[in-house]
Amino acid sequence: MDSIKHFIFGDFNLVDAIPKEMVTLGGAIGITLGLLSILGLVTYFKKWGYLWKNWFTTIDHKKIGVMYIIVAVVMLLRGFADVIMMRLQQATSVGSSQGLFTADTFQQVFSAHGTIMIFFVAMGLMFGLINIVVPLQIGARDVAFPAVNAISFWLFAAGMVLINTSMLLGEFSAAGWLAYPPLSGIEFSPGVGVDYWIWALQVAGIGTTLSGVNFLVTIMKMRAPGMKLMKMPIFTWSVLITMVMVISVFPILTGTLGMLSLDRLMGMHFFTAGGGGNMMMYVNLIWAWGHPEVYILVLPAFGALSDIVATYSRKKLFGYPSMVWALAAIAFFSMIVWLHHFFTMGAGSEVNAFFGITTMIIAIPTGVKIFNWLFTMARGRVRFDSPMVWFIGFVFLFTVGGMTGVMLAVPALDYQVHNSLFLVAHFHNTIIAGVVFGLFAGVTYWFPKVFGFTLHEGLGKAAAWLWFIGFAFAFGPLYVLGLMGATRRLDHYAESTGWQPLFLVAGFGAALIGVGIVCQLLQVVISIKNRKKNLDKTGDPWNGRTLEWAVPSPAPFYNFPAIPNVTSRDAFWQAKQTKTPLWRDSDIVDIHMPKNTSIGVVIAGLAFVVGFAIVWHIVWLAVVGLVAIIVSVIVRATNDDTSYTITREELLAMEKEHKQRYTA
Amino acid sequence: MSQVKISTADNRTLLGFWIYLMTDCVLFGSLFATYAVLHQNTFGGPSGQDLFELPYVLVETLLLLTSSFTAGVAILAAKAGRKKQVIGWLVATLLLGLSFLVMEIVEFQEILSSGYSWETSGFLSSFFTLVATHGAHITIGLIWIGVMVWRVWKLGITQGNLRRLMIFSLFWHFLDVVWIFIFTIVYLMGVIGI
Amino acid sequence: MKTKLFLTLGLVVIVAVLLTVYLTSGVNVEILNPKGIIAEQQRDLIVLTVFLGLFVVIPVYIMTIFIIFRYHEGNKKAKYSPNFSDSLLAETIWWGIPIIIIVFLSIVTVVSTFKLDPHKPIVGDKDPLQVQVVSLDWKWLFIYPEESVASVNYAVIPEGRPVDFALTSDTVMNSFWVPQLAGQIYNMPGMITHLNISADKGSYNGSSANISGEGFAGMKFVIQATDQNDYKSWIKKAQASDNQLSQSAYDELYKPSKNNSVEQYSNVRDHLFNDVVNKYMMPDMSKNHSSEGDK
Amino acid sequence: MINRRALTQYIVGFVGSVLLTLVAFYIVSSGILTGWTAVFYIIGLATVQCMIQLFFFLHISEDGRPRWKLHSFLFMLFALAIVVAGSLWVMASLNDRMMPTTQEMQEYMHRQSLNGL
Repeated sequence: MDSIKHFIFGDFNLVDAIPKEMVTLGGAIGITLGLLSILGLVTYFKKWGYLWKNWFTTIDHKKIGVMYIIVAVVMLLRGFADVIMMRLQQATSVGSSQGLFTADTFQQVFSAHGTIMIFFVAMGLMFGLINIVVPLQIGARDVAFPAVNAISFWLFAAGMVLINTSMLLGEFSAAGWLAYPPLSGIEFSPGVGVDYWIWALQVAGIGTTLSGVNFLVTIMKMRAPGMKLMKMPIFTWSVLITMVMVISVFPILTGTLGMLSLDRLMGMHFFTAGGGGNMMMYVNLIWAWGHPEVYILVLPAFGALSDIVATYSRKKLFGYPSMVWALAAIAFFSMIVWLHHFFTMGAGSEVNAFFGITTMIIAIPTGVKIFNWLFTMARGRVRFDSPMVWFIGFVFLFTVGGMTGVMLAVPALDYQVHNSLFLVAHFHNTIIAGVVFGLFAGVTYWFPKVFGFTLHEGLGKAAAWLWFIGFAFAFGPLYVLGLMGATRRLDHYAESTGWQPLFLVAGFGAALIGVGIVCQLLQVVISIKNRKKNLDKTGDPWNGRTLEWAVPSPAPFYNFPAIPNVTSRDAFWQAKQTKTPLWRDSDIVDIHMPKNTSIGVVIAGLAFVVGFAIVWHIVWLAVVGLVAIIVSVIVRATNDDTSYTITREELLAMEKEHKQRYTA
Repeated sequence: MSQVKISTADNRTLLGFWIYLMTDCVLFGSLFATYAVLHQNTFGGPSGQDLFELPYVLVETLLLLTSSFTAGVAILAAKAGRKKQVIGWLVATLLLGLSFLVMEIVEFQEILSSGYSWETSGFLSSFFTLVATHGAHITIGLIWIGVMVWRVWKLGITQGNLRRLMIFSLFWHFLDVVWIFIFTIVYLMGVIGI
Repeated sequence: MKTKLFLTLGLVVIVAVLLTVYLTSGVNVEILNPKGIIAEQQRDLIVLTVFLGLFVVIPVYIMTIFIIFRYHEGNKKAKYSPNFSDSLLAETIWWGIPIIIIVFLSIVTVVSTFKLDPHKPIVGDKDPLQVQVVSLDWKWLFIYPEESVASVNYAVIPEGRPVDFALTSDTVMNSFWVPQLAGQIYNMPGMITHLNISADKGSYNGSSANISGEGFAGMKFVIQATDQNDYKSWIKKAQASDNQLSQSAYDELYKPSKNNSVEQYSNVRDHLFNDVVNKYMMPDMSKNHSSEGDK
Repeated sequence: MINRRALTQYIVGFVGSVLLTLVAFYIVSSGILTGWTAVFYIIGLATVQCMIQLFFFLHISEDGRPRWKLHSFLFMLFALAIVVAGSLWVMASLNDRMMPTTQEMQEYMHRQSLNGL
């Protein structure tokens, strides 16, 4: 009897799976109640039809972008809950007291924090912005493969659901956000935690690779006529280079996670201590993907800031070619530096020296970009709306992150501070001050283009200042603690170390950031409440320079009635200065738009089932899920009727209606 | 049958699939890099020289090469609009690919029956994974041929079918290129013993 | 906008400086007060790189503040030239100067990487003392092969004499780090890494810098550098200790345990360190730790 | 009718590939070359065959302006070369500094056999 039960349910049995630890159980109950109440509300207001038709099966790149950002914000709250737990633990778990959590729970919390913040918040915000903005900036109606774009988003969402299921059923990985073997091997992490981590990242990672292909082809093939590469907006340039990096390195993540999973499930010896495995190869491969990944996150943020600074300074971007070359140089060098993550593993001095030098070289193009932004502001009329306030915070804090990065690039110095809180403070400096501030500025800047009204300025600036000061108080002490010999990931430390006061200050800093996040949530709520007063009537609220501001806000689903012809850089600004329209009504012709498709939700649902089945070793369910995925791909691929036409008259009618909406 | 022309949308799909193939290249690259690092860790188990019989693998390689040729001719027949010839060459490709896959499974069976498996050593883990990943791609390709034979038989050579056939031929030729390096690095260098 | 910026920056800087001075006056910032030749040179590198870094950070801060005050939209006096978008001079400066800084830092990097290579023995009047370190589930085992003694979470070394730590692990990856003596190096099962240091007199905290499971936070140890005869007497005391580090005693020690107190062992089973390393190389004749039949 | 010129391209590509495969096979199975020289030749033959297949089967040259297919292939090759060559260089340096010497392994084996395990 027992073998049949094991065949059907694998290792899954409900009683064991429910978390025993009080805090995780509390979190699990909280999530379940939250989820049930949302489902209840939607059923109560009978919105399932609306959601299915307009959101679950949409292929509109703008709606998909909005869904990415919603998932990212929800995951930001989850990740920030982990921050509060870590700060409380490290502020109280001193000497005799064990703090609030056991070591195992604490290790699950920081593993989840790292994984969620990088894969679901930063990647989510980034792809959200990319989805919304890129087609509009290059004058296209949609991405190259709309159905694949839907699949990519829903795979990303399936990965997010899988990682959060680990809180309800089973446990999460306790081996850090990059789970080095042999700790993440089956011998030292026998639970399902690491499997949840692997398969959440595999599902989301495959979605990201598909997005890389999709946006690369979009930018290559679907630019408006006349928009040569060197006439593209700089944000689209950063996305083009980022997508080239995505397709060059994400398959390494897929391969490495696959091998680690084979080690755990099939008893293979890729990275095991004995059996002919070589754990150093895992560290090498995961960072060959890892370092380009953090540059994949930061380049779109740089691109967004370039567009923002140019618009708010009412000036051309300073040194456009130099900025493009700086982007390319950063992307090139980011692929030959990965060893600085394991200088201390013991490679030869010539190897360490080479990778140390290539790491320093990246600081040069990054510095160039900062000077170019400052000179863009020089001799301009700079208006300090909240995106610019985020930019000022970025300049002050990111430069410190750059300096500590150059310090960490020197191998002999890195031997001292590797895996210490100094390193933790450095990478938070570059990720929060760089990626998060840049993407927050981008979301505020392009918000009206998607929703039709601007965000509340006051609360936006308050949130920015709270993030800056909170950041200084949260990570200043961490730099000092790192120099005092405090390593990362400590769930307990001795009284004699004298670290507690600094951890208390760090806790205070985290609280400030918390208030900043509350301001951001308030900002959205209040902006929605009095959206009537902040309507963006002209479609060009910030006196923009690039094509996305040429269409009304919120942008119609077909974006441009006729594809604009572009003659120069900052196409929309030129059109405004020379008063030449980007397109004439006579150019409007019948257009083909892709139909909504449920392929994204179907494949992602099945991917979640396969992931869950593999985690709990339910073999038959994994096989059935995989076959179902293949069948649904075949059904979709052999379906020829995937687009519909909109006639010229319908377009003209819609355009007229847009104009009347604001002039009347 | 009239000559079917490739539209701009089709060109975009072909380029998109080509770039997907590039990502697959990098995936195989990471498996090759791991094989290169682990192939000497036999951990007391058999090495390449003990396991591989070159003539057997040569037949496999020639089968796959021929199936790549027949897939190419199938595309030419499709461009010329010859429905029966397309189905004929596709079935030939299917049979050649299937026999390649069967030979590979037989080779795995032999290794398993002599008491070794992917759990024996790092070398065998990376060998099985690298060759089996290629085998999995071949299986997907065979399913794809099956679907295409049915679609062409049912609808003839429509624009959609031609595009899908051309994508399939890209995929099949790409798998043959990957097999060249598996044949060289895994089998030939395994027998040389470097 | 301007006043807020100035106020915040001032507030943050003042508090940060106050905080650091207050907290670090009474407290030992280990990396910045090194007690070993290696750690001293690493501290000098920190000072040099911060100094070089400020060459870029300070100009950026000054320029940013100046530009905010000068070119905000309220200041109509400032020059407004919307097409001022390139200047060869500016480009050459901010490509050129960082390149020079980085070239200089690269030279420093190459020199320091080869000089401070943990693998390279330190040349001293006496030849290096061999100490073997095995990281276990959540404690450190120090083995003195010549004197055939061992101790847990505590090691005495003669001050001023070079010491060559041979490091391995019998469990997951760890990282052997004594901030006041030298940088860290990974311990990995099946592999031997080396760390060469020489220490002034004193007692130094060490820890594992790589997450190794539940007891990671408790993996603390102390390196005590004493003069020659204190070292000799500690060794004698260890040699006289009645618990011996036989294979079965080692198997007992292998079992996971947290926050281990200091222990001493006498006559260590010979080749113990090499067997711990090589056991991962061959199919498990004795991998299962409960193998009796040992002397 | 089937386009003659394209068919000859496929035949040339096919025959070329078969020949290169047979030559590589012969070099190894006959043992006329061994060790690194053999490896050098078969890698060369594999690369040539790869280029032939790229040109004749995958039509990498028939590419619109700008040649996206070729550029993306070359950039992927570049990224792949960095990862594979970089990994091999790094792992070689790590291994020869850390792996216990074969002599130590022999001693260990000897001690194991002595204990009759």
